[in-house]
Amino acid sequence: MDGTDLLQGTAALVPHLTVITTGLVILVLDLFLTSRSRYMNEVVGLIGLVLAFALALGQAGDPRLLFSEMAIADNLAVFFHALFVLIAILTLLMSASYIRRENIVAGEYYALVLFATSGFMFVASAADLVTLFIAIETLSISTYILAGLHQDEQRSQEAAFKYFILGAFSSAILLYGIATVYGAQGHTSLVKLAEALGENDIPTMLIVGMGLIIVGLGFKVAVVPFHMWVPDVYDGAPTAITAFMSAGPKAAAFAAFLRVFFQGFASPALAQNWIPIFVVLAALTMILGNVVAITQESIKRMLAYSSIAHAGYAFVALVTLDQLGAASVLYYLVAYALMSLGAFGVLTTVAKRGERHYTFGDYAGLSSTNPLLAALMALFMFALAGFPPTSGFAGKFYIFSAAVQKGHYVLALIGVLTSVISVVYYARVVMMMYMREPDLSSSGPYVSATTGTLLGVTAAGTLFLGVFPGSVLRLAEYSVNLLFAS
Amino acid sequence: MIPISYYLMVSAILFIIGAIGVLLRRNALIVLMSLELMLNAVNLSFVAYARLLNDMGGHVFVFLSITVAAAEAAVGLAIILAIYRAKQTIDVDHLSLMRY
Amino acid sequence: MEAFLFWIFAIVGVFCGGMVVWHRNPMGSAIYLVVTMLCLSGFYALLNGALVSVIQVLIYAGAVMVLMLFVIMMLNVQAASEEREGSLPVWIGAGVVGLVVLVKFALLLQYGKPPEAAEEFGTIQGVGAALFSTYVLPFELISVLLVVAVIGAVILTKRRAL
Amino acid sequence: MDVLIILIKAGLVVFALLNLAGLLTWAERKQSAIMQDRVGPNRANIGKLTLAGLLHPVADGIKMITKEDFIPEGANRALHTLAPAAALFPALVVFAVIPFGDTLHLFGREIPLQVASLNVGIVYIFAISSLAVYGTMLAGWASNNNYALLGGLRASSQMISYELSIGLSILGILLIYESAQLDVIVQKQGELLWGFLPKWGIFLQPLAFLLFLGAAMAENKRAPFDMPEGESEIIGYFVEYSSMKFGMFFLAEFVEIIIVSGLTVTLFFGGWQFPYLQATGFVWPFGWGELALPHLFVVLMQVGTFAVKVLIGCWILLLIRWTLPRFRYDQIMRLGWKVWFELALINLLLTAIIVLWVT
Repeated sequence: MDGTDLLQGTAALVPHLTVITTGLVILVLDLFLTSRSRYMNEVVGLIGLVLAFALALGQAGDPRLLFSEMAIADNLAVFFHALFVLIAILTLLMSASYIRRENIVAGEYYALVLFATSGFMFVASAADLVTLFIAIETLSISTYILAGLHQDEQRSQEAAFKYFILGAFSSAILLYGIATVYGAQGHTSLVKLAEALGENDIPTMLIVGMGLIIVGLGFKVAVVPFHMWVPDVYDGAPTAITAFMSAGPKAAAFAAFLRVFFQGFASPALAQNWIPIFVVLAALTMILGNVVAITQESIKRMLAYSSIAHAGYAFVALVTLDQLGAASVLYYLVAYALMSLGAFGVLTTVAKRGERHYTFGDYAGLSSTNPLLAALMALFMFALAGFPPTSGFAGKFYIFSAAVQKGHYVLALIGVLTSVISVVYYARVVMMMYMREPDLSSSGPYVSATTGTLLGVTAAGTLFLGVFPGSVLRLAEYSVNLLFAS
Repeated sequence: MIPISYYLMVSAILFIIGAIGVLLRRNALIVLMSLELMLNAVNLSFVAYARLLNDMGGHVFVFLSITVAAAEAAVGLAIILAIYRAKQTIDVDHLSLMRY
Repeated sequence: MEAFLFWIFAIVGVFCGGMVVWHRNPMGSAIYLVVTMLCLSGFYALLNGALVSVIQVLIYAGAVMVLMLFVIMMLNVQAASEEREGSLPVWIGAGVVGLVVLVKFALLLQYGKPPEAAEEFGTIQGVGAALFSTYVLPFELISVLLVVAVIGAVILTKRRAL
Repeated sequence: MDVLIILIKAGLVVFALLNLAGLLTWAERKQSAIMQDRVGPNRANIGKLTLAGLLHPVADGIKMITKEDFIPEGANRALHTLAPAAALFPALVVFAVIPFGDTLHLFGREIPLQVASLNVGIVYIFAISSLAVYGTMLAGWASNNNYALLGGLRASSQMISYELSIGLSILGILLIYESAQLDVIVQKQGELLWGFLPKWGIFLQPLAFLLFLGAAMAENKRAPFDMPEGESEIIGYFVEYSSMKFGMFFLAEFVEIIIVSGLTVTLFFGGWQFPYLQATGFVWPFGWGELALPHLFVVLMQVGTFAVKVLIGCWILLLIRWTLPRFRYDQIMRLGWKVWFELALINLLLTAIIVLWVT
């Protein structure tokens, strides 16, 4: 590895570095800000992220291996980078008024969001299990801290603790899996793994390692039965961070799944070992997530279970191991990120200061106190339930058709049935908002300009993706092309 | 010469012990220590495999994973301290959210 | 000699590892964990990993566990719980499950004796060359992780003026 | 046979360390007496024989062993007993990698005058000395005494803080001599700079020397850094110890003085190198000729040089201890984190740049 390699590698990682640098700048800048100039945090963060977005798009092109095959720059990475930066931008918009209201330290908060984002980006561009592990750890540790940042709330600290224990537990399992794969193969490169496993016999230890990796990553995606941390953590964390967690780390974990299983362990001999496992996991996740969500009294917890269920839908696409499946995962991640951030955005405004108002009752009569907000919430609920013409419908449509094409009829059937079940609890929110009388003793929710922007963008995105699904799907298909080139 | 399998067996035993500790213990500090035990066990695997393969990569992974473990320990202890200040207990059962 | 040391380390290490999980008092657990880590360091030395062996002592025993002891002392939690946490059947059940997994794993393991170690295997030079050429990206990436950990440790424990 | 030689060397080193530590207790009392215009210890005797108080360490030893070994109520017996051993052990084993002479050729064998030549020598020293903190922490915790606990916390946070500066200041040495093996480092210090100046660490890394010495004294917990257990005013972590357990803490402190001195000499003052003395004899600079010496004589001279340097180092440490007033605790921590640490970092950075530029 000589100087030019180093320079080329660094050039390909410029989007990541931009995000990291922005985080560091905010960290230092925050020390010099007074309470009146505090908005500079958001401004600097947005500038950095928009720059990173542009730079990330500029990386599109032929796949290149960087840093002695530790990282890869290809279109899949570009797609994910754009998604992650978008999620970070939306999170920033949501947080701007939120953290001021909840009295959360601003500089560190934004810096951690940005560092976590850089972790997501490194996951997407990892070409080696080691890079993947370090990147996952970076994003995990950032999110543990973010979950505990609401220092006036004990629940926040407890959420951080629970997240930390189970996250670290899963990291240890993931690392053990990586060690076993290393022992069986003699290296940890995902690229070489794919080549080496073409024809040869599969060593048993490799399958053991693969199983451990599934468990480790399964915790991060929160598929059933590795989901038990999600409800409590999502419930206790600051709402803006819950939104971030439901979109970012989840998408990053799916990026890891794509990299490891569609790129590394994709050979047919190996795939026949993991596809059945994935089928079972996906089915369990969809059933449990949707059924338990019905029983929830808090909308925040309901959305937590809904996020588990949606991970299940995306998981269905992973069992196909073909281009349409991979592309529909990407599409679904974008769609879900927008819906989820939008829904949580509404939650932050209705929750009011101190974050106490999460029950269904708090949404009674929202249509009369704030009709626009109610309409947006209804849109997000319909999108999450999968009604046309929203992105939720298109996403599920692609996923289930990909599953049917590969002969997974049962899985598709379970998906459709559970989607029908899910209408029950999403519709309950809408009914609350439109059918009940408001509690007039308290003032209506206050929507700040930044939160308004966020809601507008996410709603527009949800509708756009639903009406013109082809646009993003084509991009997604283009991005995953190379995984199936051979 | 001891076969590498023996080392891997010790590593697996320690890993399982650590996992049992994480799942069954209720004292937050001991849970954290069990986590460290698990990471240590993985490191032993890495070193054993590195010796088997005659490859320095394994040692580098140990390096990185030790750093990760140190970072995790620092953050974990900070969270435990914060919880202790608020509730005067580190018993996992006394935390309202903590029902596995 | 190697076999003798291996069995010493293995027995002491596994026993102390078990005590970490079994001991009632966090302080006791911590001391047992330190001993386990020293045993692992011994294993690394047996496996020609001179540098990792010393680093294991330096970072784990010398820094991480010291931090842990420090927190235990600061909280000064005396022998926390009087009765054993969790019921005995649960522990036995977990033990049996663990044992079954271990036996399965043992049957799969078929790695024999290691080859002769290469010239610079495990030395500072060997590890350093790998760390700063092939693995330079993960190594740099770790720095982000450390910054995050520092921020977290500071921000989570800081008492704020309300 | 090889094992036997190593055991003999290790035995000799431990023997020398423990005896020197005993002697140092006497030297410290005499030194303080001289500085304070007193007579110092002079009473212990066998008949008329007092040996200028040299019998006091012996008497102290007898006293320690015969005193009641007391464990306070409610203390953790096992850890209370473990703590002094945990304090003394690292101090004794650090010396294993310090070379006290060049290779000795005897009866056709090559005997390196060093217990163990480790490839990771310096890292080994970091590792072992980082274990020293367990002794203080355990002693403070296991005594079931709030003052001891606070003392233990003070001591351990001080030790942790200064450990960083020690490590960083030594890294400069590592960069310059391009090895972590202490025998190689000493070997390279025998080379000459500009033809006449020995390449000792102090000439190449003067700042690192000061930082190392200061931080090492703080590690050692003696005045001016004796906040953890300032004998006269502040109750420290081993307040609940008596008898030989106390003696072990006391001994560890004095062994650590020798360690600090030995490390300073090895890293910064050329170890066993006598200026211009090569393996064959003296080679004077500026082409002033040579003076051949027999091998055994050269080796003896090297070992003697090392011993003298270490003794001078110990003496200087004693002088410092009796000269400087004590820091306040917040001053110690501020100095450690806000001055020492930064200076060490800057030193390392500058060294790295210069080394890169020169090569």
